[in-house]
Amino acid sequence: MSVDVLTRPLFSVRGLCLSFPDQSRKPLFGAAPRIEVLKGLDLDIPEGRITGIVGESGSGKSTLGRVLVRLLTPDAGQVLLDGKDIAHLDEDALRPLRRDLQMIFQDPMSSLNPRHNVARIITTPMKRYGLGGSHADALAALERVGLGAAFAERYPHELSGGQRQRVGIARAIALKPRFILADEIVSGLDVSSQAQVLSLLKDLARDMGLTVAFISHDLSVIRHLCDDVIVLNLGEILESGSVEQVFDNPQSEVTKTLLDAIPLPELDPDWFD
Amino acid sequence: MTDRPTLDILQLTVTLRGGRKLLRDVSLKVQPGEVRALVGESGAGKSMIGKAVLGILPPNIKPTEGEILLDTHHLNAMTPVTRRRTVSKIASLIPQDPLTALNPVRKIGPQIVDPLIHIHGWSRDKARERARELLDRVQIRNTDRVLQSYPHELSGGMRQRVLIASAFAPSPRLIVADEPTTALDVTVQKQILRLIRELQQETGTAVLFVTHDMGVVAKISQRVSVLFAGRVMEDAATEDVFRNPQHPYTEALIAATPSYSDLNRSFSPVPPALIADLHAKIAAEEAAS
Amino acid sequence: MADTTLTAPRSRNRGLNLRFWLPLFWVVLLILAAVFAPWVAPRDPLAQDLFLERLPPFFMKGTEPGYWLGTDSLGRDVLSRMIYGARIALIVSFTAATLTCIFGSVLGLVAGYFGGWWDTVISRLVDIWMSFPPVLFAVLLVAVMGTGLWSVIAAIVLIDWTRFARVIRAETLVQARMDYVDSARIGGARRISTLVSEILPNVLPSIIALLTLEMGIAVIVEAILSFVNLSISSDDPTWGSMIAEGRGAIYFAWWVLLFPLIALFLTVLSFSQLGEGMKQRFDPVLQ
Amino acid sequence: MFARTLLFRLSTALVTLFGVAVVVFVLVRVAPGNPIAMMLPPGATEEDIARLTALYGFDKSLPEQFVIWLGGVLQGDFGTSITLRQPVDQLVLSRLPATLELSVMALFIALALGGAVAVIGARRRGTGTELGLDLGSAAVLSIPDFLWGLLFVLLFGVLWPVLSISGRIDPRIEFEFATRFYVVEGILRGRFDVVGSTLAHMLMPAMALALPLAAMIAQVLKQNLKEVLRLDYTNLSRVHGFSETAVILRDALQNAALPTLTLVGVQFTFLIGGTVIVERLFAYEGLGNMAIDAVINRDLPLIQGIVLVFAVLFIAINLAVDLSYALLNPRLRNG
Repeated sequence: MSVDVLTRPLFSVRGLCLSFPDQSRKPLFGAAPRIEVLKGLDLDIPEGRITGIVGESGSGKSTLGRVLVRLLTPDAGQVLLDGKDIAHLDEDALRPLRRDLQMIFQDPMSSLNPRHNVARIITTPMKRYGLGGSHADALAALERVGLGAAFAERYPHELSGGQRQRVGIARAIALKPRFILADEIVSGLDVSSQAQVLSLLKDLARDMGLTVAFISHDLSVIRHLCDDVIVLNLGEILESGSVEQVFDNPQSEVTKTLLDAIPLPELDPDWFD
Repeated sequence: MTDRPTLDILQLTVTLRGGRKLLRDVSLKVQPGEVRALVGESGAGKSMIGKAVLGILPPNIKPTEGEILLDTHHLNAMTPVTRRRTVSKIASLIPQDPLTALNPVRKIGPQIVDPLIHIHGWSRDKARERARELLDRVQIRNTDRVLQSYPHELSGGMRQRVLIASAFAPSPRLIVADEPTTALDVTVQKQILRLIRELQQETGTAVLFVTHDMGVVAKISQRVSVLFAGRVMEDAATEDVFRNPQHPYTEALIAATPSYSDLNRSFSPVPPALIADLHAKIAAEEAAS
Repeated sequence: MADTTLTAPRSRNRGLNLRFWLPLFWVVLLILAAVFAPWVAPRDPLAQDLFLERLPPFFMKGTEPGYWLGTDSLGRDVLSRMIYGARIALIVSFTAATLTCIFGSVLGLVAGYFGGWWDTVISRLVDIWMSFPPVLFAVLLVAVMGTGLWSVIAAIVLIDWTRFARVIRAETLVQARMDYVDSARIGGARRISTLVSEILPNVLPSIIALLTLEMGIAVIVEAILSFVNLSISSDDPTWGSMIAEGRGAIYFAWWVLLFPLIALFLTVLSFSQLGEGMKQRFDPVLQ
Repeated sequence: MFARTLLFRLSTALVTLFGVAVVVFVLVRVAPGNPIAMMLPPGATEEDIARLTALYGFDKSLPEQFVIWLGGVLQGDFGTSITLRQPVDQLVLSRLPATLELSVMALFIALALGGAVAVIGARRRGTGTELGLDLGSAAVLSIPDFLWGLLFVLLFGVLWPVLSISGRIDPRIEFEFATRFYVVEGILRGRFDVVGSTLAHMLMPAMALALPLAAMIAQVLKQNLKEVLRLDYTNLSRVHGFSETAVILRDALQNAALPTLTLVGVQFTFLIGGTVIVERLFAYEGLGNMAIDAVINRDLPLIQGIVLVFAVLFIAINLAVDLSYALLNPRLRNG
């Protein structure tokens, strides 16, 4: 494959705006005032690479992610997938596309149906898209995320946090998608399982040629996992580029402050100064 | 510094109803003016230690063996009432989640001032004066307005500042900080850590700092206890732990903490074989005893 | 690879679950009594015998053999009337509760999941319905429709659907906000199939608990209607009509009130506990 | 924000009330049987019936009747009772105080009993005491007021006759009431024999009504208390040296009571609904007892009036609960 093919954008986002109504300031009659969450974003998600989207709480990073997989509809702007605008497609038109745009959620307990067992969680979407969905398919998907056959009959509450997140990954990759959105997928995990889940995701992305958007508040994790990074702050893009560029030579003050604020696991008597 | 530690925990065992031991033979000291970090993953029992000291364990968890010496007081030998009074005069708490650590239906002012009046016997004026002074010290502008506010009117970072001010207000000898920055953004976390360190250094208060983050341990503490499954794996000066960790689990924990500055070393999971070994060793010990 | 061991062992609750078995025992006993009433009942429940009126139950003096629980003011056998009364009680309770459950749960699911106008209309209807005192509403409905078994059942359905609609709507709202619903959307599910195959299994435990609760309530409503003489008909032996009669003759024959009252207590208590017990026994999440 | 909530609630309350009026109006009109024919002696002629039908306005079309009735209601005219031949509003007002006094007494009993059990359960959480209280309240909760009433009639009226099982006051007491609020008036005028007799008559029906609500309050409030008692602000109070009981009463109770309040509002309307049958059971001269007579006698104007009064009462209670929730919760109070 040539370099051109590799860096072709899967997503091109242009002028993306999104706001939510502020119910706490709604007048008696008429519409509530709106809070702008995304303020006219332009960005590309290159195909076959892992793009980190980073920012503090309130930066709009999760909202942006949910627009990409069209769980949310933007107020204005374009979301071009392979050059086709999907920003305002309705649910019926989106359904065939959804197979390619999968998502792994932050809270694996809430994102796995507590009353379905693991096999059913994995195979239900497969059957919907005619990609098999037999018990053997479930076992194969589990195998890919390093879980044994015994897990197929388990219910989510019988698993540990890291195992639940693996099931979430298995469900997503079972559809052989082109794109996976990973929304803060390790923020609820201990460091030991965090490293495992991240390296699993990295391996799968490489083996399957996936495009990944990895949303996180943790710059250290981004640095290790991602090829490119987009730094968001208050609904605007501060900077973007390859991780080397952004980490070694940050352009914006906010990025520098963010980097400085991370307590690294090393001795540094001057850190507070 | 004197030789007598502010807090001296000896062979503490804490048991869940039904007999499961959540802490086993935990010993550690916190010297005056020292920050002692307690680090471990979820389920390691790190929060239990602080709760056992302060006497706020859930009703189904009880300290069953060992001693807790707070200053000169043998806490486990006291009646609940004297224990409560003793602890409240010497120690205070900076809790984890600023969103649930302030009573939502009461104003900030009384929440800082009431304990000073009721427990420490201060006059209302003196208590108010102290509250203002401390809020000022934690860089809250508009002190009077904040004292008149309800918790929901403040941001998470502001609430954590209020809680720090409240913890330091009665000039305690020991502060238990229970993951005080886990719920905060990194930039706010740094400000809060800085405040705790500054106030601690100014007042010479001993701090028991509970955290899961080796990065935070490196920045804030002088000594550290590494916990695994309710046991102390390593107890050493923070400097030594990061230069030359003695226990393989400590080493693995440091290695598992992502660090953007050192791409070669970090991002390696705690080896499963190590965890299995540790569990096997613990099980063997249990069987032997 | 680590973290692939089965951490939580599958521990099924093997202990004897009294909250499940005791109520089940009573309900099965009732069903057997109702089905085999003609063979089990010692007397004809309608046979009057003025020479044997107000006989006390077996443990007192002055009883007549064979009339275990005594007789009422018309000399009818209390035990036989109770056994036949179980028939009507159970028919009303199963039919009315099932219909109420289906009707109310569907409305609750639709209001909670689809929201919008569906929710506005259904919630407003619930508000209006709940502004009526339920007993008065029931009495009024039966008065309008005329007495009889189907009127009683219809009255119960028309009144108590709000209980299901209200609770299931609230539960559905909670479930609809969970990530697994978004996850189903990501997996290409249609809205209706998300509702049926993702949300419904999570609301089902509440529906079942409400259903068994409603069975108990239906028995009570029937008894209340009998008590004000507006139920099936005054001749048929029902627990409610026995209670009404017992209340009237309370100073002369208190047992006519006591025994059906005990039956009602046990039945209502059993049905309400059965739901909880079933939840603990069959819900995968609680095992 | 507060004014906005108030206005919004008021407007929905009016819509609900209108809905109730429509439903009850339609319901009583489709009832079979001619109420006019029922009230006349058997020998009445067709002409007599027609005359009386016109007098009560039953000869007009349904929408016309509805408009006339609603117009009257808005001016305070609820029509005339067919069986009792008195204005409906007077009849309703003469019975309402009895029902209100009974309901409020039951509410107080439920709050006191349920609150005490909840606090004790929370204080002794994790012990056998809590388990016992849980099982007890689950059992009490599942038994409805009707059965409690019957049980009390049997126990304290017959087998151990310590309380009167019918009426509102001992008929031998001589006292000219200015209002129908016997308890309130008795207290105000210092006639404690009146108060005592009325309360003694109210005790059993009130207990029957109160027990299920008390059990529900005990369960829900205890659950809320336990959740609050896990939060860090109660831990802070403990570290500050307050005793567990002080923490419950000082910190936890108000926060736990807020979510309980909404439930108590809805349940209180159920309790008032329960007075209909419980009053019947104890031959207590309240609104509900009259309502059942009205239905049995097909007294359409009276039924309509009573149902409407109950609806207004229920809606007002829900409104009051919503507003006091907003007042007690600092998040909703300002603005």
